[in-house]
Amino acid sequence: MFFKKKDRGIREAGWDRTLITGVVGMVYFAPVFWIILNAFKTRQDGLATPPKLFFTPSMDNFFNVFYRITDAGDHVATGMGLYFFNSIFAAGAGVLLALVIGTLAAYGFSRYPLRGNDTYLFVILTTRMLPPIVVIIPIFLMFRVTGLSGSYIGIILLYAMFNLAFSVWMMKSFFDELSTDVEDAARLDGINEIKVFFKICIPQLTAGLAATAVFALILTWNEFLFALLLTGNDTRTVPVAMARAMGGQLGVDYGLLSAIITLFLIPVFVVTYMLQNHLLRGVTFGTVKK
Amino acid sequence: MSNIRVQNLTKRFGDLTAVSGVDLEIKAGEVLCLLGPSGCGKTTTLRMIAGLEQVSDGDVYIADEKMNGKTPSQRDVAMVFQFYALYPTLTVAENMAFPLRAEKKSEAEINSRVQEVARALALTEVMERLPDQLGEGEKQRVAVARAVVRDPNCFLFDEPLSRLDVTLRQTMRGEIKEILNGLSKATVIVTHDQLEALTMADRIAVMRDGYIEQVATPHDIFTRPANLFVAGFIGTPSMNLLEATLTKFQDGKASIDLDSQKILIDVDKAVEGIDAGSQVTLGIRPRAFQVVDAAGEDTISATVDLIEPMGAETLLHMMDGETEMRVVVGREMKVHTGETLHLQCKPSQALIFDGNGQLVLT
Amino acid sequence: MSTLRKLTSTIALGAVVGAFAVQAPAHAKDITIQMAAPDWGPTRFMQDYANKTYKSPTGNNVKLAIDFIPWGSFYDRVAASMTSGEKKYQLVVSDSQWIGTFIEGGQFMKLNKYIDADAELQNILKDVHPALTESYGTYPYKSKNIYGFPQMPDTKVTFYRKDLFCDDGEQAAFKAKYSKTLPCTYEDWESVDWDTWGNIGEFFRRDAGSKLGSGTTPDDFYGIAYQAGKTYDFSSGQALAFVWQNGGMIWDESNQPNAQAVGVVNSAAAVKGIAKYVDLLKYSPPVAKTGQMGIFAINNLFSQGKIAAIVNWNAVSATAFDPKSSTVADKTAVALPPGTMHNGELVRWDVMGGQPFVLTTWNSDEVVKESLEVVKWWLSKDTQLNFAKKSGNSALQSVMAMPEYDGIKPWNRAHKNVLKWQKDFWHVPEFFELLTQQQEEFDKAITGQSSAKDAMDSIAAFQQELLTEAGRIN
Amino acid sequence: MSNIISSALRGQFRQTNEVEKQQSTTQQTGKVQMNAFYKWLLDPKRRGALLVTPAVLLLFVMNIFPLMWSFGLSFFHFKASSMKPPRFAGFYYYEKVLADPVVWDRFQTTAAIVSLSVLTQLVIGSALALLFAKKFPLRREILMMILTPMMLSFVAVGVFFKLFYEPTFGIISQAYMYFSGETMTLLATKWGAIAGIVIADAWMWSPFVMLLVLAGLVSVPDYLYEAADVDRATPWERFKTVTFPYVKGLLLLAVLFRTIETFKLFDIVYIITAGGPGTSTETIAVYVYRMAFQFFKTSQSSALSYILLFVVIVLTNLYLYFVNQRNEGAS
Repeated sequence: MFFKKKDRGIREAGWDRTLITGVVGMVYFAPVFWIILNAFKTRQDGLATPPKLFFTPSMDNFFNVFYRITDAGDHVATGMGLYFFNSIFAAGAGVLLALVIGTLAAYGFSRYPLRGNDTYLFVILTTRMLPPIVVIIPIFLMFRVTGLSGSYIGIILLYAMFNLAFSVWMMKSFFDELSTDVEDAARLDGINEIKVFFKICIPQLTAGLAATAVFALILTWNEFLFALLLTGNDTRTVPVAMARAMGGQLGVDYGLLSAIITLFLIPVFVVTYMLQNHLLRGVTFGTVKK
Repeated sequence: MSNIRVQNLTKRFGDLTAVSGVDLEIKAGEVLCLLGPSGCGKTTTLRMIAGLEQVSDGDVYIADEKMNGKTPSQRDVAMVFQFYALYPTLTVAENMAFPLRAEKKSEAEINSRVQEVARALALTEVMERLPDQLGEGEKQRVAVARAVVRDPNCFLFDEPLSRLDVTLRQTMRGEIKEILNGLSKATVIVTHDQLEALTMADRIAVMRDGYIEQVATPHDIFTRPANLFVAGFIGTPSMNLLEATLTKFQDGKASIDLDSQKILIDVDKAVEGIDAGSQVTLGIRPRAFQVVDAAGEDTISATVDLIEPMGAETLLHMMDGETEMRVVVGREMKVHTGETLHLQCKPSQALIFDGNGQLVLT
Repeated sequence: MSTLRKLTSTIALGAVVGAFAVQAPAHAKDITIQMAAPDWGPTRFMQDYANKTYKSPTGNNVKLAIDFIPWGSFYDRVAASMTSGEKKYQLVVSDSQWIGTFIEGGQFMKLNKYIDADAELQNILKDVHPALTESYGTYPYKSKNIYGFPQMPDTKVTFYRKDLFCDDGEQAAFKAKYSKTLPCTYEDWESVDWDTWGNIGEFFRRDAGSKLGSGTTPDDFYGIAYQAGKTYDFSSGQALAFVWQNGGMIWDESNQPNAQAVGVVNSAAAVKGIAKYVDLLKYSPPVAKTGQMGIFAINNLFSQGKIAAIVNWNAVSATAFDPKSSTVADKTAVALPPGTMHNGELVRWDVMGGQPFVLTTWNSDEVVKESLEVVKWWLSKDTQLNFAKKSGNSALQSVMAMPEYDGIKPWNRAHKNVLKWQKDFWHVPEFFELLTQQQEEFDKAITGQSSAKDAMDSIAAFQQELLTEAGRIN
Repeated sequence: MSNIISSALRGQFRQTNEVEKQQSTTQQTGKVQMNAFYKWLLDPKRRGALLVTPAVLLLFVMNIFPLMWSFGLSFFHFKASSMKPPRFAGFYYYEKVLADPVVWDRFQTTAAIVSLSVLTQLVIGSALALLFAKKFPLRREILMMILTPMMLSFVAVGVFFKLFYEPTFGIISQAYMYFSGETMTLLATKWGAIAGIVIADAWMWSPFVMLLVLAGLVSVPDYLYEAADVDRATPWERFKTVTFPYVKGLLLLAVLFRTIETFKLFDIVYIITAGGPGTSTETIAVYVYRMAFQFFKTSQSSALSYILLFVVIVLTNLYLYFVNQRNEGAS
């Protein structure tokens, strides 16, 4: 009934497996490694032929992420620090909101099926099927009318919507796997419905919530189009600001772009690493039938 | 008064009627077992009493209070689930304390209470473990402990022992029975295991297809099953039910035509009311036979077909023409397959069911 | 719909009023002119220099606030702002070809009546190079309706490796092979036509390890490149020069609705020009075969020393002189781009680059007035000279005529001299459809999927149908 | 033992209990109207709807409303760039889109890219999952190396893969040159360009498939493998009868999600090939973008989008139907 590590099929393999996967992993990671390496290269080193693995690392690109040198030679902040904060805040809050609303809905869909439950679920899924460009103009217009344009709340609501379908689907499958007996037991033990949800269901779903959060975060972290059109100067996110490294006189400033990508990778990488165990357990727990 | 009463309890799922017009009354201190094959509606009945299912029809009274429309928590009942339904994220101690916390008892009160019950159920060693880290027997005891730690109106058990192995089951059966004895609460136990029902219940309600077939004490259920279903369902090996024709009734003895034999047998006086020549079913438990040396008018002759030693006793599968019979004899008796035995029914152990399958009884 | 519209416009109006709210009833008002601009040197200069020097002559406290949008997403952001009726900006930097869309959409403002009423503005416009005003500000193209002013003028010029072109050995070898002079000085380049350009391409094609100039080349080395990429206008920007120089024409929007596409666009001269354009790509680095040799690709190749000469936008290839990004910063020189001998004259018709900036329609008279003051400040001699000294090109003939001008930037002399040859392509709202299809067809020709003739026939047919449907061709 | 239990459980708590019960009844005198409303709202019959409401509200405001808006526009003559009011057009734009050979061409290109990319992701994702389905030292760390591509932005992946494919500077091209001695111009041909897109997209999203498949793999109970070993099953039989049934559901889910997402593939295509060479890699998403945002054919792009949505919904349902059929047939 309940997921138990010990009787599932993870068997031990030794260092030989480490070797094989290590090689595969390095090949797979190579493009990312190249990007990170590029962040420490000057433009000449970055475009050198044959490619340079060994070079004198330069921190200029990282400096340029945060500072711009004017014609007069002054250092002016690019606001990238704020954009990093914006990204973390908008994506974090959006994911959190989607998780809260999505989990409630998933609980509803799982425990109190409505007439035509599957249809509703499918409709929710279809919201992710349309190219976003189609809805961008009405949303843009709506944001302007409501004054949400350029505000944190607007982009957060949008990201919440963005992740809702995914959260509902994933969390519903987690709820479907949970034993309803435990909830019934709690009801009989005399606690109310709200507590059943928060004290009984949620603690059992931490793995599922973590997995959903990581997936949603990964899908939101790099969102570009909505952020481009709906954030203002003060609420701009990194993927939008990242475009600074593309175009302009150099075309793509590979070094600067790499530096931004590298820095921008760190938060989501750390979160994923921390929640990695949940990620796997969560997915398993949620979707595999006994 | 901590009693339970249900009237005309009915549950429909769409077109399917899972429970039809069940009437039951369980007095304080009484243990009622709902017994029946899987899918007979016994668990649904239990869940309606608990308030976990809405009733389609009928009323539920707990402690003489009408409970229709009340939430489970308002009904103040304790329930032990088939899969225990322990809170997987809480330790044993926290699991036990949970219902008390819900009642907003003081910490000191909760602690002493939990300790008391834990000691009683021999759980003190495992108080800090999570349910995942417990053996089946321990989980079961925790589930019981969580139910008895509070002081509810009544207790409900859903297949409480089904997940335990045989030895553990025997022990727990005794323990639960003792606990319940001490509590003077109305208790309903759902089970498909007749042994469980027979040993633990004050009364047994046998269910089939949503209907109650019979409600009676274990003794009565066993000795006087109300109909063919109950007769066949209760008892291991199950009762021999032989198709027969009643030819005559005189002096408390009935003359009965079996397939190829005639037999004169002690039966209930009420058989008098049945017309001679009627089709009836003769019910004799496998242990109600004794083997005699010679055929007589009160014996049935049958050939040993298969011998199953069961330890203290031996089960014989015997054939009388096309009719199969089960007979239990003492271990010491030596028989061979193919041997013909003469079976005499012990006094007043034969039951007659009428053409409608109902027990004929005064 | 209409209610909502009213509502939105009311709110927008409220926002505008709020933004320019009167601080005190006295004479000095706080006014902010919001400008949408791509994020790069020429616009950064505008902001920095405005912060330093701009003071409105009206006495109002006017601030120029530029919203810097990365180039990569500039169009999308501006398009969304314009089409949604955001009404956020008073000034917008725009590619010259986008203006028709937003003029017909009602977002960009016609300026003639303001110019007519303002002698100072008229004087400035007289000083602005006429090719710039024509390309940047007129709609329909070459009409008398003025909509915009130059923000960053740009032209294509030749960037070449003087260490190679002036190498004695190479000079001698080139002379021996083609009986022509390998152009070394600016003056040498004045007589280079596309055939010679092809010779250069063939001549400097060297395999890795071969001798090159005074040393050897470690990698494959190529002679020539110009833009030939599918993205945006990264082939039209060069290919149309070949059409014009060979006597071909594009659909003439100044002669609506009589001008035709079929028979004009795919005229023999135009096909000949495109065939030449495609043919010369054989001397370019292998990326040319993929249809991805855009303006940044050739710039990278040149800056990293993989190529002897390129024709490219001076605003982009200026980075070739920056030692931070270029390995050939001290070896690069600039000259005129090659031309075509046409009727005994070397013609250099080419596509105008750069961007104008325009005024929007939703502003009060006062804001319009202040916006025009900003324009005057921007096009003043002082600003333009400083602009030319930093990261931009001046639009004023008077600045370009200053004796010091040619020495300010390596490309100034060439830039100044090719300005008069610059033309623009369509300003009509169908621009993007015309461009996209043309780029697709050029790309097919570049990657060998079709011939120049087929490409031009397809382009002509498409334009004829599209423009007829739009009512621009009878 | 029984005595202890009984005496313990008969306990002295009863009194307190009854006191509390009385209190709870006295508390029920409150604002009757509010209580009635709460009662109505919190009726178990409405609980499902109540729980779903916030999600539906958010979806409605942020998604359904704009969808309806653009759906409505597809029946009107309207250009987003112009300030003219819309005029009713009926099904004009749907007819126009369906009669457009360009649309058909773009659909074929999209189908090719989607099927190739999803297939590649499936193969690579499953292979990676098989490798990681056991415990071994440094598993967590090596797994992170595989997961990282998912965390990059489409734009970053597009820009750098374009650079990797660039014949002169690209590391892939240079490696090819090093081994074969020939110049690599991957993007010069239709199928080369499609391969370039598929490689980048599959590289980025195979980890997603891997995660789902891996989740299935680690959920196979050990005793099934043991039973298969006892029955002397070949590795293939073992995979077919033991492993695959556990992975199947998740694999199908992965196919569903990836297909839906790949249909929208835009940035990678737009950056790496810009739809070229010629129109070889112009996907439907790129076409919709051009139509909506560059040509400002608002109505037509909306109509096309809804036809696209319809196609995806039909495909998804066919797929789900097909999967269910198979499942029923199997069991």
